[in-house]
Amino acid sequence: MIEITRQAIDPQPVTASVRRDSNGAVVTFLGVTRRHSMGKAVLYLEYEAYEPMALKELAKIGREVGSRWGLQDVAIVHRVGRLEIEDVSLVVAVASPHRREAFEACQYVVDRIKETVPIWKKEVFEDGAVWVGCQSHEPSGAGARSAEDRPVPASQASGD
Amino acid sequence: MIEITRQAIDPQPVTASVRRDSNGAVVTFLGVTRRHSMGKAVLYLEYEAYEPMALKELAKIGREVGSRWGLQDVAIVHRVGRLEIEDVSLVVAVASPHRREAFEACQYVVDRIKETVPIWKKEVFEDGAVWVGCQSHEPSGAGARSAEDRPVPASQASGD
Amino acid sequence: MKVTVRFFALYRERAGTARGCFTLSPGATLGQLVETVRGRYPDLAPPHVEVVAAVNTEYAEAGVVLQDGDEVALIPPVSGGGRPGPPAFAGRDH
Amino acid sequence: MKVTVRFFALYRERAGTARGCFTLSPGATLGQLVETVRGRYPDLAPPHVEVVAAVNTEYAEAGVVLQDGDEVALIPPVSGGGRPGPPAFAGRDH
Repeated sequence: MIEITRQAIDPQPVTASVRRDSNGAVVTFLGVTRRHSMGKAVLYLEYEAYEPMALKELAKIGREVGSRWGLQDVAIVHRVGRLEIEDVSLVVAVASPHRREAFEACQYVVDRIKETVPIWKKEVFEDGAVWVGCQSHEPSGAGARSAEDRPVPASQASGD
Repeated sequence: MIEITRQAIDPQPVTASVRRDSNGAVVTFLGVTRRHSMGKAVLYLEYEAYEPMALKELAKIGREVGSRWGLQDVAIVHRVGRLEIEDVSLVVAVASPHRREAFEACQYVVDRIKETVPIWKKEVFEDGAVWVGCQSHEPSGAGARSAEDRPVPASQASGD
Repeated sequence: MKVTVRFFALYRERAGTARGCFTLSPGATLGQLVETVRGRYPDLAPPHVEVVAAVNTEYAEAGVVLQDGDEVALIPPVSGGGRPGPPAFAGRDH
Repeated sequence: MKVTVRFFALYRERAGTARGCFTLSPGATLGQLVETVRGRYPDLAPPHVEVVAAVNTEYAEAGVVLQDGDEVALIPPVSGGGRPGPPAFAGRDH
């Protein structure tokens, strides 16, 4: 199960989709919108995806798990659109015969999503909004190259 | 939420119990009864607990997570009694502001449960039954000391 | 003085009972009780295997002196080899 | 030949549009297109910032020669610094 949805995500069927009688361990990750980011109260978030490409990149990550751990039971559902505080933006479930691989692979998938998948997050505050990871308002100058427009995980405030 | 139960475990409220608006990451582990163990088909399992002590040991593990990661949001529910194939024996949920700590702490809790908590598992096969970890039917002799009665995780076939 | 001994899992099956009552001399230690129990149930565990025990739901060392009414549980292997160790890390102060 | 350029997130806001149509000479590369786009939308990214792009939903290098009808997406930072790398491990054979 690899999906991008505009609806609220119910984690239960995501987890259920990776269960098999040969899998003794199931690890499920929820990325959740936090109330505060950068010390400020978040009003809401907007997630935006380049959907056909994001689905392809998510499928690639699933295949990476297959080649690294030999695991096939990986499910990923990412929500886009407007999310309120405490909404679930991401569910990743990985099942395996033994627990160590399930933990490793689940963490790998979440890390990798934040590296390669074209999904972006905008945090909206009382006094403005910011695309997370794009410090475009920082001053230019010495050292600015590494900070300005420096990519940061799209879901930094939701489970980084 | 720290519980030992004879009923089927619904993971959803376990996960829900650790969610807070400051937690961006929730990691949930399910230990599930596998159909095969030691190459043989499992008919069913019996979990047995020294319940008051097991609850105390589970609470200690929760406190260990507090002292190591500063996290308070840990939930553990372990089922005992007779379990069928694909039944969930253990649910551990850990939430934290950022994902790395949630993964680390959840894995730590599961590992630690299998080290210290007095809960035992009997696997019942067509041709007999075995307390997992107690190879009491292995022959004595050279090298037997390390194998005989060697402790092994109680939930080896369910998510080791 | 009297103490209750509880047997679980493998030990329960080998002892053929879930609990027993043992009368001890004042000052008897957990180690002495365990030897007495093993004497009564010689099949409980092979001679070279240490039997881990808890007193009143806490893991305890052999040298602990028992009190009248104590509940001693014999803990078959849960994992990893013998008595459970301390947490595998040094606690922080926060 | 014509290609479609799609803008997302920060780039969409800076460009003031979600997509544009660009006419290129035959043989034009992705790198040449990106320079053309940056010329039309100078605020898209600071001069020293590399703009990552995908052609027909695959990350692509600047040297790739574009075809008529290609869809080029400009990908604002997702994470980690510039173009996404390969998997951080060597694949196994199983």
